[in-house]
Amino acid sequence: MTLEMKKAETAKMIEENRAQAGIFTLLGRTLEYEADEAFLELLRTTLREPLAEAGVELPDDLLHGPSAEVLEHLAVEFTGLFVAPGAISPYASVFETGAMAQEPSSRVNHWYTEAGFEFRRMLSGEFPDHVGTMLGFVAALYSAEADCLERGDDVAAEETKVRRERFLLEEVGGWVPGWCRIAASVAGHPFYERMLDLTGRVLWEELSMIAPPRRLRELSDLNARRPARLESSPEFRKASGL
Amino acid sequence: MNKHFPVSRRGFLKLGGSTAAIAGSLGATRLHAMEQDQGGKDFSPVTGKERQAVPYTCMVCNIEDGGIAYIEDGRIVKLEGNPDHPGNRGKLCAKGNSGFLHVYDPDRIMTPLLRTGKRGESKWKRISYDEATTILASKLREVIDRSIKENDPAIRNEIVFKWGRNRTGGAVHRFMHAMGSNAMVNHTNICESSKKVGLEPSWGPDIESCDWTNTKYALVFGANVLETAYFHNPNAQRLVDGVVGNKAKLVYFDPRMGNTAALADEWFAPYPGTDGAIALAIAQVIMNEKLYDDAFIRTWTNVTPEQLIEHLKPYTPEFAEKESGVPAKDIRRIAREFATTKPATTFSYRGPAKHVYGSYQEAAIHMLNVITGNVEKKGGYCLPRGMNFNQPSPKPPAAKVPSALGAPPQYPLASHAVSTHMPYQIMKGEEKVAVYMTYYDNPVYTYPSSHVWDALLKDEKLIPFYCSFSPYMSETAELADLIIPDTTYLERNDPESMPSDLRPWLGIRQQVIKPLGGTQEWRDTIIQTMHKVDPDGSLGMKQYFAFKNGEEWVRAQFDGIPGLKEDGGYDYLKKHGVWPKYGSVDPVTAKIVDKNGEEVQPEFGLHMKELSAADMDGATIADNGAIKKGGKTIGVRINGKNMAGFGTPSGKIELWKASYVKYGFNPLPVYKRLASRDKKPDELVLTTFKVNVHTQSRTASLKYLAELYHKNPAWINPKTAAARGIKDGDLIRVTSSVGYMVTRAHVTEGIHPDVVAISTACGHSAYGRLAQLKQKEKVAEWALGGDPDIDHNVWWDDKGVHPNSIIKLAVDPIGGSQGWYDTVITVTKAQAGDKYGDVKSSLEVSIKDYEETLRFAYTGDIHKANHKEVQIDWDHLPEPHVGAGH
Amino acid sequence: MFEYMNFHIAPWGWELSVYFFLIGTAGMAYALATAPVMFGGRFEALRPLQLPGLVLAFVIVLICGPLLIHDLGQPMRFLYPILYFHWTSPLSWGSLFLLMFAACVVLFWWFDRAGNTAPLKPLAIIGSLLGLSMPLYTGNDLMVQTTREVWATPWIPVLFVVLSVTSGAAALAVIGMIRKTDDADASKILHAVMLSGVATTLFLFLGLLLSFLYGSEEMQLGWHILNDQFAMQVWLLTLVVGILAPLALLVRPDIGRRPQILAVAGIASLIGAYAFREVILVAGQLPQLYY
Amino acid sequence: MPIGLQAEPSAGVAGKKRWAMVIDLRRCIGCMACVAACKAEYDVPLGVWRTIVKVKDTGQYPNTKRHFLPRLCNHCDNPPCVRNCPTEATYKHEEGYVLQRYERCIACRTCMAACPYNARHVLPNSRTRVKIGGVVDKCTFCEHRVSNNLVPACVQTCLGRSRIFGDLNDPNSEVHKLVGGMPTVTLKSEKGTKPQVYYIKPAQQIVNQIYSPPESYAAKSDAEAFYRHNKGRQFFGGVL
Repeated sequence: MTLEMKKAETAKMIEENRAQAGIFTLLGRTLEYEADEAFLELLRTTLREPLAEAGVELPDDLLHGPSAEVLEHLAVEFTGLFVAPGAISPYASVFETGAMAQEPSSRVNHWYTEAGFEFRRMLSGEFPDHVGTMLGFVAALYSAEADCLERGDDVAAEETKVRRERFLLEEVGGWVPGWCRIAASVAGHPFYERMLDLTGRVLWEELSMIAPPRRLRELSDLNARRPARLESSPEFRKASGL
Repeated sequence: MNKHFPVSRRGFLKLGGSTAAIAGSLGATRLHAMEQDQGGKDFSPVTGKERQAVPYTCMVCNIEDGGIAYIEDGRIVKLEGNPDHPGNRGKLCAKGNSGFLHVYDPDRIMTPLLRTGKRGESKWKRISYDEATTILASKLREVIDRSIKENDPAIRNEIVFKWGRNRTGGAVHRFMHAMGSNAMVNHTNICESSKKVGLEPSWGPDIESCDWTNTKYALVFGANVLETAYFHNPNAQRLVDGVVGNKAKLVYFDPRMGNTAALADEWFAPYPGTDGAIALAIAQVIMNEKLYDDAFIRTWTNVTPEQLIEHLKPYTPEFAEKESGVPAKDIRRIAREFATTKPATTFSYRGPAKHVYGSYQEAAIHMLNVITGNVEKKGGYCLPRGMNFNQPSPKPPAAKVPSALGAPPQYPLASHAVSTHMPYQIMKGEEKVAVYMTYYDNPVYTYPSSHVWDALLKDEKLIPFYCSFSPYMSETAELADLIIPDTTYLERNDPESMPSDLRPWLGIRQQVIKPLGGTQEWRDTIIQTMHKVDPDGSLGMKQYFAFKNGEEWVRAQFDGIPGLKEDGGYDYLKKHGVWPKYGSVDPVTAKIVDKNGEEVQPEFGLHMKELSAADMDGATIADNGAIKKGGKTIGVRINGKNMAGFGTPSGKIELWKASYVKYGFNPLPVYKRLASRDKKPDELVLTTFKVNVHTQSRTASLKYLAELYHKNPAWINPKTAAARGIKDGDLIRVTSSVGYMVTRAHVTEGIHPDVVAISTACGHSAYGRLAQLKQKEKVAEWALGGDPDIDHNVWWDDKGVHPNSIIKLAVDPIGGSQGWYDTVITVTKAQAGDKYGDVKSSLEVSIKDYEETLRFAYTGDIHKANHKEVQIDWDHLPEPHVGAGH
Repeated sequence: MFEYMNFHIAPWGWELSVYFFLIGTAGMAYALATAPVMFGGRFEALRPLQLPGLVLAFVIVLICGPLLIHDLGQPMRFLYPILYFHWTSPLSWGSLFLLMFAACVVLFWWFDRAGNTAPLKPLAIIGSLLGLSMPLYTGNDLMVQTTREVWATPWIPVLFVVLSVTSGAAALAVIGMIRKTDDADASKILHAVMLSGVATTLFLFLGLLLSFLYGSEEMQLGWHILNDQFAMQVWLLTLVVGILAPLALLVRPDIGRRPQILAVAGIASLIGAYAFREVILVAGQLPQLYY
Repeated sequence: MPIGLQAEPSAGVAGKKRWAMVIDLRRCIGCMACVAACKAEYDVPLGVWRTIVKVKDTGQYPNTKRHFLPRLCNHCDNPPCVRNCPTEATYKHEEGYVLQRYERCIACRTCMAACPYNARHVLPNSRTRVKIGGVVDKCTFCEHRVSNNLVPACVQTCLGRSRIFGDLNDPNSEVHKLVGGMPTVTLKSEKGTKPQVYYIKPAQQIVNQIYSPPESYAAKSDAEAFYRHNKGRQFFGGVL
């Protein structure tokens, strides 16, 4: 491979990583917080067409309504869907254990600290294992990879890539696509319904690229899982009194 | 053979043989078996690792037991009683054991919510605590500004704070007084206020503390001590110790057979609202048969035995039998037993008190202890012991203008107010509300005719702004404009003391874990709010909230407690949970013992404690012996001794209550026949009850408790049911004047034939998925974010039907208690089209009930007719004025 | 508080009664199928049923393995009873025997096909003994539950063996009729086996009836529950269909030996053998369900 | 030694421990604290119980009575469940506990069939915290606590001090004194199990009453709901 080719290849990879980072940032941002003025503006302008191409037709009221009203409306939908009691909890811990802030939450947080990030909440009631934050982490890893490539640090880039793929497979793949499906089915507003649907599709696409077919089938089963399956734990032995 | 001790080996053996047989009866040795420890440590059953232990004070119910929370990886996994706690002695009840489930429940409200749709439409927008307190502060500031502008301090009473459970150690009062509002509405009149008003004028405190352990005879009226009542856990432990350990006799009166009836030696089911008649008849027998304690009555009360004998004349056991259905011969026998068995005590709770005229019934029961001289004796009927803690200085002065909200002036004796009247006062335009705040309160579920509260809170004209501090979406919180969630009780700071033992204690509620997910305890919210109401301190309010956070506030409070500092102060409490440490709980006897195994005795005879010279300095002695200082009675002089006496104006027990007669009520305990006693033959009396595994409304979401008790069919006697063609489990319609409910019949031998009893523990229409069994209905919506255990293993399919909205408002004109057990109903088989869970009630009828119940108040027309025997100037009763007595 | 707040499931369900029934049938089918090899002589008449018998046994083993494994809460650990063999547990022995029995079935068929006759006789003997041990151990499974009085009787293994004997013969009779390999001598043998089996079952049924009625409180409660919830299984399926009907059909040898009659009697007795096991399994568990 | 056990019966054997519980029925007030404490201690899922208190009302108004009977594994000295286990997953400990090795259990439920006390259950796979499921579970006498010199969780929280725990072989222990000095009964001792949970002292008739199937609609409808819920689930024995 010539140097030129390699350079072109790298440039392509950088571009791709940046694009992926952009998508995941968008998805993470959508799920993590209510839309604000700036985000709405982006949706109406820059993001409108690409989103439409990705299958997300933005609803009319979002595109044309007075922005204060639209934002208020979206905030209410967001709260009803993800925050208020009885909502679809966006936390891995709740999904896995039924309780907030349990072990999965610490586990996910560990991923962040290992990669050099620190979780800081903006509002109360937020935990590191929020779907949006986790997608944001994927985005951050993509852009970190791009940065490494730009620096020419292939080793670090590879490390980041491995971390991202492992994170996706171990922490995200097993539940987020299924969660997106159910959340989309009860979303009151078409914007969230479509964005959740998009998130599910993007993730699945991503997972199909990095997971071998067998693992993918497993993930597919996991996402359909009900009831939650227990894996045997190494603590089995102790618990039996020996 | 040893010449000094000429006993043969044979002789030794013989001695050994005979002593072996009697070894048990030779008595104790200092050597004790190495028994297992009762608690104080905990280990994970899975990993075997020791768990971190943090003491706290429970608040699942109001008894405030001491506990230890066990933490694994920063998460609370288990709760246990604090073994150093003299009240609950290391044990928690089922509710206390399950309380940790509140903390991580995904149905908990974790961020302030601002309403966006119509009230009750469940449309919310999440906001930050900062935004939320800004909104609240601006609403409060509007009222304060208006008050300043119009120069009318009364306007500040439009800031209203209502609580159902206020364990803040005075923080609510500090908050409200700082803003100049007196509009604080409690919940006591749905709880036990007439008991308090029966007791307070009699001897000072609002409750008795029975020495169950050492008693020989316990006469209990309508207080299901072993399941609920006040001090469920501590009292139940001691009652069992008394009945089983000390062979005390337990006689129990309750129209329904609860677990206390199960342990009782004798259970009687009186007609609801007739406990007073029984108590008066018992008193009559004791007095007539000269079984009373003459010296005690003459020395320590403001009546003479002769006066009592005269007063009690009409209350013969035969009369009591006619009223209550309890046989006269049993009443006579019990009277004799009670008077001659020493020590003895009574205990009473909601059974007698929660009726119109419940205060009389309570006073009658109290009198039994007085005439038999069992007051403040070991094994008797004692004064409650608690510890005081003040708010840290500087303290805001009390607000200037009294508020009549929930404390109408027609009830001057109701020292614990009449909160049930609040919605009607507002609806009738008598009182105005600008900002309404609630704390641990769920009246839409817990109040009589609860639909009235629903109507009130939905009306934005009557309640322009409503802020709830609930961490759970209760039936009431659903109607709020703004929810600023408090933390659960395991993540907050409070000082605590409760008379749950005869040795006073002080406890701490502390943040066992940091408030989950950055939520904040209510104290923090209040500090922030007040800093925004008065940002520059110009209103003079900010100074009272110069704390960094809730913990600092509470620390300042503890710093003011004498004696605590020497033992290590706040940090001591953080480490041990309770102060002082009297000793340790003996695992075999449960007595609190010192290092040598001797019991640490509580102090008895508090009323006879002599006053010190310092106390007497500047005191004057009135004609009746009352020792007065600064306008208050601090003791009483008897036989030349200055003693502490009782908390009454005369320093003695006032069986004859001047305060009662002032408003035309009988100064001595009497029995007043209730309307429910005169029901038609086909009618029944509806009573409600709590169960041992649930509180009023907050525990239906705890899975362990919901599994144990999740539905509340109506208890009905087999004879009563048969007469109506009702079989066990039939769908029935229970109709009162307010409305009807459709539930199922629980045909049981454990209830009076004229009574139907429905538990208030079940039938939520809010409070998370489990309380409503939502996870069974809308799987898709509720499946995610659920405990897999709850999502898949909930096997019951009945959440019960709540009875409160068909219960009629009717309050005791003296103590202000809601007459929970005065509602007359009819019970029929369900009609065509009736569905299980149907409830219908009428707002109009409830408003009429309010008007009707006011007629019983001392200002009403029924009052005089019911008190013909009272000799006063009926034309010149005191004018009602707001704030009198409250 | 109401009187009950907790409930229990009955630990063993239909999977077990189906298994008991099938594996018993398989054991005896094997014994009959290999009888010509084992005894020769007049059992040679059964030779045409050898292959169907083996196939039946094999198919049943193929069904029973997964059925048993599915019934476990930890199916992946199905080999544990052998790995952690506990000699006082009939289940451990049963698992071992089941495996060995399956091996015998396969090996017998294999050697027979390969024309290697030398190992056939020992395999026939061992396999038949193992086959017999199938109903025996399933019966023991119940019998050793000493705290369940309905089960804790040595009659149970005997009953199960007798039921299996009938079932094995009945299954072969049905197959024989379908495949029209009817042979008067074979029918004679099957008839004799079935008749004696069903007749013994009748006596055992009556004996069990007596021990239910005259037994301990638990036995009587078991009987009460059976009559309450399982009356059809007890009276119709077990007694009428499973015992009396075949007995009536078989009692006269001249009629009973007709292949069709034999097959009908066989089907009836198979139904009865299943129902009887289910009845026993249920009756043994339910009296203590609310304990 | 009864065959098939891993440890010999230790009741009354000098030099050995024999943990036992005495339940003083006069002191049981049916508060259910033990049930909640046990569920919390082990994250016991809904629908199964390691310990429970049975309630029964008897008599006719106004002479109605209510009886409680706390129930848990009897930690038999001669446990029928242990002998039958095909994998030795359930075993008898030297000090008398009957314990379960989850890593060995295949959930064949033979032990459940063997236990005359219904003290065993299959753990559902859906649980909150502890990742052990699909195996048979039972009361362990809180072995992890007792070996750390603590009483079991149910004893710890027992309001009436109805549950008393200790070493039966220690002549100075409370349980030894109670078993020796009070009239006690054990449940179904005629089954030869040598149960080590002693009761002070229920009338036989009450014990029988408590064992009887639910009679009231309230309980029967719960039973129906329970069996309806379990229908079609694995391990459901097909009742109702």
